Amino acid sequence: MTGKLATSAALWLLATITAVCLLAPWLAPYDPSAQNLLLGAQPPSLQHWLGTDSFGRDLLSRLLHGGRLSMLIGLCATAVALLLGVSWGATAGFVGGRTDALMMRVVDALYALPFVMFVVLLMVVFGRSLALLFIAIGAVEWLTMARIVRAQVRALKQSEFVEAARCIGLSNRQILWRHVLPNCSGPIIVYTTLTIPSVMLLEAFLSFLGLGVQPPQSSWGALISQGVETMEEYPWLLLYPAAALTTTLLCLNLLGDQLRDWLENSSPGGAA
Amino acid sequence: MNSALLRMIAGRLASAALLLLLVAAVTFALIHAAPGGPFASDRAVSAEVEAALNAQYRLDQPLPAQFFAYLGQALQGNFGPSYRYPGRTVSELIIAGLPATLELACYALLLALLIGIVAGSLAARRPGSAADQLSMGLALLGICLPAFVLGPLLVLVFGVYLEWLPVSGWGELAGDKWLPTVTLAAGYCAYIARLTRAGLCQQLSQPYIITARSKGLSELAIIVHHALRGALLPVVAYLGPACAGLIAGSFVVETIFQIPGIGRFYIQAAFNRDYTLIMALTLFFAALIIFFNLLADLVALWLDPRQREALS
Amino acid sequence: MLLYRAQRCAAVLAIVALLGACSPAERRADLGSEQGVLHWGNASEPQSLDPHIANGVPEQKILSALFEGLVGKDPQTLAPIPAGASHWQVSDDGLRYRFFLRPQARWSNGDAVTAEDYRWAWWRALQPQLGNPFATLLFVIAGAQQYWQQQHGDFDQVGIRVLDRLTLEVELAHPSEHFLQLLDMPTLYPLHRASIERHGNPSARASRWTHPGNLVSNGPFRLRQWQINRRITVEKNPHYWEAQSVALNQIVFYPTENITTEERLFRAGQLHYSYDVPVDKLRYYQRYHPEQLSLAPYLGSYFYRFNTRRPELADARVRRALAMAIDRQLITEQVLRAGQLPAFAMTPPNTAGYYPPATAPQQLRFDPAAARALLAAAGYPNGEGLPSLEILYNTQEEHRKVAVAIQQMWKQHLNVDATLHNQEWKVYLDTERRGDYQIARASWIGDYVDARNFLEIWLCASDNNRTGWCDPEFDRILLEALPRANSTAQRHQLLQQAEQRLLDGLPLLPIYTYTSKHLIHPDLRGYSANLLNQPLFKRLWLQPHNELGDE
Amino acid sequence: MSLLAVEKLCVSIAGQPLVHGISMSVERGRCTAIIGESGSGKSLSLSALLGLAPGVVATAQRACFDQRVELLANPEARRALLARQIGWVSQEPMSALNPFKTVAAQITEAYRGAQPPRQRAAQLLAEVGIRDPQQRLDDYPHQFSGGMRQRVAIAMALVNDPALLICDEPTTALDVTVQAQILALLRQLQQQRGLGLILVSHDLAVVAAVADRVHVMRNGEFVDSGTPAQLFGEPAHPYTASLVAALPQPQQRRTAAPTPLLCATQLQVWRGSGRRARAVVDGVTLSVARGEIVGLVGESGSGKSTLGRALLGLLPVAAGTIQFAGQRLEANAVTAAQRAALQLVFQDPLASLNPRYSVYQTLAEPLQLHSRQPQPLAQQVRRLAADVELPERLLQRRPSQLSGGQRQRAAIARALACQPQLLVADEAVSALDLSVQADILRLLQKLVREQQLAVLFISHDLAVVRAIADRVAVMCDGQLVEQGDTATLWNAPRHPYSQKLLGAVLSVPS
Repeated sequence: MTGKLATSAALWLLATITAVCLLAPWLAPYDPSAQNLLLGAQPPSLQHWLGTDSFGRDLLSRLLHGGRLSMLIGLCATAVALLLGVSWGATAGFVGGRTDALMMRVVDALYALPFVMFVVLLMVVFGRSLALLFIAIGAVEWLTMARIVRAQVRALKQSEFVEAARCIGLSNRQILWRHVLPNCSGPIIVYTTLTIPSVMLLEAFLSFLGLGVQPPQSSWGALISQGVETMEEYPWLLLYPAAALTTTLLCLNLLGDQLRDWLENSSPGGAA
Repeated sequence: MNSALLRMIAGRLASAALLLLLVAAVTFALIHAAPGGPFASDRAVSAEVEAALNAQYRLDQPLPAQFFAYLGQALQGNFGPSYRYPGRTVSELIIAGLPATLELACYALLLALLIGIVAGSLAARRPGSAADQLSMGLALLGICLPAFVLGPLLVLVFGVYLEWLPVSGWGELAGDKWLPTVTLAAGYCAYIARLTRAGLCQQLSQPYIITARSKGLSELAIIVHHALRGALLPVVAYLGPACAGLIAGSFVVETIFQIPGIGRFYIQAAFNRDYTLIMALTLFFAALIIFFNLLADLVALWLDPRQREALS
Repeated sequence: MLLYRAQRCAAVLAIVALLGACSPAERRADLGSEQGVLHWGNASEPQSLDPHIANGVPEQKILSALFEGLVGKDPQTLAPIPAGASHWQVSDDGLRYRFFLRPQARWSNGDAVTAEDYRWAWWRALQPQLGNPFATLLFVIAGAQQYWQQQHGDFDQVGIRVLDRLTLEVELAHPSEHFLQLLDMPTLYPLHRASIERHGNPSARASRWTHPGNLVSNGPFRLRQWQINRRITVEKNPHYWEAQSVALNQIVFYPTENITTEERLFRAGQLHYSYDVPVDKLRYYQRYHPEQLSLAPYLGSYFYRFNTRRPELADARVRRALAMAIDRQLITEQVLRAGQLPAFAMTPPNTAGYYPPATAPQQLRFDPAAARALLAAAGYPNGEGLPSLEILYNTQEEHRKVAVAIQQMWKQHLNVDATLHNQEWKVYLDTERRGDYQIARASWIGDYVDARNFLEIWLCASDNNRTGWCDPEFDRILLEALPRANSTAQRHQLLQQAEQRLLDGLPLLPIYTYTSKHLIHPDLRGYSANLLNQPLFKRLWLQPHNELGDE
Repeated sequence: MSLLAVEKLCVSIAGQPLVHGISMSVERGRCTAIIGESGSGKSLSLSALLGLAPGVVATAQRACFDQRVELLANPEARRALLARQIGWVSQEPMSALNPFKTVAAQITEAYRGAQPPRQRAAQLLAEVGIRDPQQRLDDYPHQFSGGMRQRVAIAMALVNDPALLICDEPTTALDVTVQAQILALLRQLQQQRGLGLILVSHDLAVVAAVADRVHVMRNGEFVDSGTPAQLFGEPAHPYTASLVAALPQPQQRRTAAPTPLLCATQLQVWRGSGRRARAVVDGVTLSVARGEIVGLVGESGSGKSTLGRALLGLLPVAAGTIQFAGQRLEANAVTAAQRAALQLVFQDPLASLNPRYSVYQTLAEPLQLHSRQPQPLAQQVRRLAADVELPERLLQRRPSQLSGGQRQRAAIARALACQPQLLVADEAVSALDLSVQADILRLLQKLVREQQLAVLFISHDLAVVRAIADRVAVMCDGQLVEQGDTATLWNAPRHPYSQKLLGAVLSVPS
């Protein structure tokens, strides 16, 4: 009962956050980079609902614009991970045999690479480029996706309905597209839902280290990192971005979990 | 059985060597592609000085020659002098930073395991109960509250407002290990709690639990003696890769709390273009990840007799 | 079962370990005050304690505690005071200096400090393999530059002569008022030859002679402990000639990189002195603890470089328009807030008595209307047609703040769009050096108190110029006229002429003059702020405040 | 004096009543059995009585053990009883043992006696018929075969010399020969120790072989009770009668076409790779003709399924040849016509249907691929459904919304859509309840008759094979040890393995 309530609350909250962030250019009450040096940092008030930073910029506007970027990065990097992971995993799992062994060896090997360090290095060295950020993050996240898809595909490949499909004479490609991949969609969707928050987290992590998005652009990670600097004097500059990030991650994770439970319980092969 | 185990370990070590070579090559390429050298500074360095320095550190040789020379030295355990800190070898710097990082990681891991397993078990005992919902809610929050948010918040509350604990350092002031440990542990604790709960729920639905119940064992005994072992397998599998995360996490935590560990070194080294230090640290972390993955697999083997069977 | 037990054991161990570390909070600074241990915030881990390699301010602080040059500086006035040399003579032409060393001066291992130690150290300073960034400071000495550039390999041709064990004579290339100031800089400190040669080639960078136990120094303190990234401890040197008047028993230097953390440490009573103060904390200290806050002018200029090779910035009117469209007052008062002075010229005012041209503030005044007119005259009425400008700065909060403010002012007053581009330090240096920028943030901190130090970077051939601006007349004044000046007044006049030419050409956008900001514990006595932000550790002492006074 | 007396036991889960007031009793040295189809509540009532299933609420007027202990009123006392007085053997030997602990540790975990635990464990293992018990004490469950595991589970239940042993489908997952051994063991224990035994099963033959008293359960109620002879000999209740009637009965023989449709000679199939590779099918020669059902029997692991798939060209053959309709069949070069003509029906109908496809989509897919008929697709699908007696209203449903029998009909219809000539039915009725099983068998026979199909019927259930097959082949360790006419083979098996196999078959006295 409470689970259902929490899920629908999460769904609504997430939809709201996403909507207001995406509509930031129209909804934001102020220009996010318009300063008012004389005003300086002000606690939340009627004019500035979430207060202002030390340049007198409206935090709410910055939060909305920052969220837009955070979500954009989350979605794009997840798309990269999804594309790479699904095609790699499906190929390995479906072809099987030596190809599979080789492809999964590669994944295992990449798993053991200190990717976060590479990303840090990459960001230090080549900085600034948003596209690079997507690729770097996507490259880290696709491995798990590939493993999950491959395991699913392998299991499904052994399943009797795939054997039946082979038996009625479908080609491999038809089997893959009609019977195997659609039945992997559950785990893929679930994992995608769970990848978005972890990607956003990674972006925020990089921005926190000063390696993510660059000013005047701003993401939630960057806002948090700036908020940390002055958290004693202007706690709202830390608390609101932190709350925004955490709430969004919470909603996404909650939805992912719920989706997974739901799929597991309704999947025919599951515990009946 | 033993020979199979040895074979497996040997195979893993062989692929580890290959992997480390790859890591070395990629890192080397990356850092040398980076603009700005180790000796660049705000005040222009005269051409004579730069040439002299480059000659001293063999930076005037072609890159492949540098790479192989480095590999040759590294194989003999010599990771070279630090460019940034002349008079220090890279090994010296790593050894200086290692205790703090390892200590932090160990404490965080222990704390995470302790709280995670207990909370997960409590939650799994009665799925859907208030205890379950509370601990799983907290776990979810823990996952969503990254270290760089949690850390400053803890500092704000316990260090600044309440003044209970020191806000930075490691082993400098009484109690300064608490906040970094908790900050680093929180996320892992949350994951472990969830994995333990899921694993336990899955194990508790197995028929052998009914068998155990039919022996008249108490529920606690069933969880501890029967279900937990199987339930911990996913946790162990998680811990291998988690160590990689622990290292990444230590970057942030060491930065927030000004801990003199190697995570902080790494970022400084990248900024300073301390080539040798970056190389050594990357290789070191890669080796650490490989080692922990192997360790996790060995622990899983120890826990699960079926896997042992499959191995031989 | 076994597993379960192991878990329990681990759990108990973990808790014991963590709890064991927990006892009532202590205030390190108070304890230090009683024991004469100074806890000093020192920004970052020193690269090295080799005076010929270290080039940062934090290193300089530690070295000034460990070593002593021939001549020191008064901590308040920066006037030369006797140090390694008890007295000295200057020839009438100002070219020959004769230094008389203190007979009682000793190295920390008890050896006597001799004139040869200075000569050998300066020889070492001129070895290119060391990569000494400050070797150029020695070029005032006759023949040093030629030796450095390897025009001759004979060090005897350099104007440094040991007359006897305790007498050193130095011959300068041309008269230099600031020569005595240089003697207090690490590059000119004496070195203990035997202990350095014991650790290998004296001109190798990777020598271990600076490690604790190896380092032999002649200053009021000696190195006791060096924990990487944690602390460096120096203790009173019993062999120091003035040891009885050194009050501090120890100084502990902390490489606390994050200034927010440093401020918290200070507030928690862990430090006597902070390297810096976060801007957002200034108001708090000004209001509640003004006695702990030290704000003082600092010999440094903060400015932007214009890349004059770029067509859109080649026109001096555009540069001037940009310079007149920023409200420096607003930046210093609202963004920086630490008493920085708006700057209208390159050289900070009152640099050893020198003031920039008096017309400068008027020339570069904040005047949006005039700025717009200049821009229109250059062919960009209302900013139209001017390509978007990019401000390059190295990734740091304070630079970002200033850049953001300036970006906004240009937009508002000139309708000029500017974007911000931050790069990590080394990348930024590389970009700037290659001239691959339009406008770049820059600063110059004086090595010694002399205006020439600020102006010479704008010479055509200077590696530090980087703007493509080149004025032969400016070069002529600095290189030819200035060395021939025979009075301070004449010298200042020439410098003003040069600076005026610089301001006419305007390859730079002066923004403000630095202040040094520190938090100072009430127990720390004998400290006085100065232009070079250089403490004299042997004159500091700690006086535990009254037990009742504690809050 | 009854060891366990239960009166009006009601069980509900989440407020939904599932068992409605059943009463039973068991005496020392006697066996009471509960029989019923899946979902009738037979296992549930016992596990609820013993408190083994969490979340289940059980109430009873009386549930008294040994005249003293009220089981439901006092959970603590019940737990103490479980340790000492009541032994319990579960349905699934594969998963009823903890895979992470040695068998000795599991057996003696709840041991309260005075002997050294390892000695006790060895003694029990010997008693349940495990050879070299001393050596096997430290083995893990996965190192035992299914039957051996069930013996270990029984040993575990016996550790404290209980007075009552409750067995929930103890032989369902086992091969017939093993089943016979386990049942013999149970009978022997019951007699030697004077155990009270409660047996839950769906298998009439098993119950008939062991029980002294039988309760027939349906929808949470006992509908009929009596001795096995009474119940199965002259069933009074219509439900009991229908159960008995659904038992597979030998059918009259069909006449097969003279020339075989499919003919395999000296077939060899390898499974696994590298060092683990082994011949799963080794030198099999077999033929099937149109209009004929050939039964293939053997115990699990004997290679039946592999042979079936190899015959369909789904697995590569290492040696030997397959001739289908006069043409050579090669696994890596199966023509479209051959592919359509060779079809497979699986054991688990749920797993063999794509969970995302409706019945209509499942049937339409092969039709689109193979059908050359002019009628619209929908019409063809409807006719196919009619052929397998699947109501048209079910066409839009997904597999999860169908019953087991309906799913199997859909699966057969899919195979028929290709208009096959040979159908391999791999344990096609093994997962179905008795009544449904009878229906599907009838359907298969009808199809063979009407469409002149050739069917290879693979099963471990000898009674079913006997009922449906015209000829039977017996498979053991990858080889066909004997084949021949069903009746002949049944009456006079020649090979020792066939004799052993057929000797282990239980039958219901009629």
